Amino acid sequence: MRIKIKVFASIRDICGFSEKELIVSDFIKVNEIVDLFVKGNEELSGRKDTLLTAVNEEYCRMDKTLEDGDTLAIFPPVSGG
Amino acid sequence: MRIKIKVFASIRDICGFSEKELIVSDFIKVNEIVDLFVKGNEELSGRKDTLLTAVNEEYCRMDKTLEDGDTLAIFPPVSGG
Amino acid sequence: MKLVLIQKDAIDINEVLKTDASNSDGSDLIFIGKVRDNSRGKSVTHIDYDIYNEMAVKELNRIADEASSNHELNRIIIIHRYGRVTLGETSILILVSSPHRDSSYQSSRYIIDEIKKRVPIWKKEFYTDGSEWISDRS
Amino acid sequence: MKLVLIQKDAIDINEVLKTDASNSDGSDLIFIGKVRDNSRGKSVTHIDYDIYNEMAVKELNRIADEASSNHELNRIIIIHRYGRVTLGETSILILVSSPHRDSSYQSSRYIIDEIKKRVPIWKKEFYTDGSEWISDRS
Repeated sequence: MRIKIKVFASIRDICGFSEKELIVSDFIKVNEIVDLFVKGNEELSGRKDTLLTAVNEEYCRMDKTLEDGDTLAIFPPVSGG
Repeated sequence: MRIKIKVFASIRDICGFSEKELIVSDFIKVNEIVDLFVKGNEELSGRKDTLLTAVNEEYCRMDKTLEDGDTLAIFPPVSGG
Repeated sequence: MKLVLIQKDAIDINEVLKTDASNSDGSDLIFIGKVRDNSRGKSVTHIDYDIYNEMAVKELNRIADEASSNHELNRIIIIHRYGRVTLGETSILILVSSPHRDSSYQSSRYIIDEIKKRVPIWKKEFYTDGSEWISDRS
Repeated sequence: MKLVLIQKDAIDINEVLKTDASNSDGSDLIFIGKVRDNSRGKSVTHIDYDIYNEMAVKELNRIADEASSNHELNRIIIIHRYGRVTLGETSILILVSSPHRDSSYQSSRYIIDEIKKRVPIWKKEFYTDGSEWISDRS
């Protein structure tokens, strides 16, 4: 199935993109995608526990199962205001 | 001795003046002046316990002794803001 | 920086925000009290504020000093109107600037609460059918 | 009345105060967050705000609805800037109008606290010597 990934702030700087599409296997969970990114970027390895995730613009748990067409956002703790 | 009386808001409306000078005996207390006004104005009689007083722009107790040249203000509960 | 004003003219919030603003302020919290069109079931047309000016200025400064001594504040501006204030107009403005929003909220709340308790200002509400000194109500 | 805006342009407070103002408001409480010239010992020159726009709008509306359901509010206006915001400029403005000041203070505080916890916005501070994403600090 096909999902969209969005990353923000420092995570975007590290990943070098802000948005991309991925083809992934059915029933994949959020944490499996996060693991994929952490493995591919050494700079993320120490920060995995601080990362936040949202599916379709709603905060989600790491064990959430993704569906075809979902947008998964991965980002650091927020700092607005 | 000579003191100045100031009254505000509804008390001024009842008394019909906003400021006047009085010649009073030495060592007179605030409550004696207030009593004088309450006796002279029937409309004030039911409200004596709600009246506030200040001497020289500072809140004061009813048993405060006045001095020559003092300004005594008598007014209802405040309602600013 | 502390500024206490009692004024007849309307309050210009842009002027207030600029007054001694500093790049270290961090945040401003502005409380604006306005004349409301209804008060306990009556239709209000305007309010006349009576004020014991010299004493009100003293008390307002004292309240500002108390707020400053309990909170880290860069700016305190308190402006109260006197005379006639019409519907929707601002009767009181309280601005506090602080690097910490805790300080802003607590001190702003303290200032308005104390003003309503102790500053010698009285409002007379005018209705479509009459008028009333509000201080007599309680 | 609820208004949530995410905008690049500077915020005009007079415009905000006029937006759907009502004579039954009673009081406005306005929180203004500004870019401060120093942050943990460093000299700040400006801030760039990154924002997950669609999600931020959803979260801001949700926070406004939560505040409304717990407090009697006539107006809620929340405006957050994105992109570059320079020294002393307003990055966020929160206005609440209520007949009761208790409601104003509690709801304003709730809104800013929740925004800082959950709305997907990130600030990158620029200093005289470098820059830093603030979210990475904690």
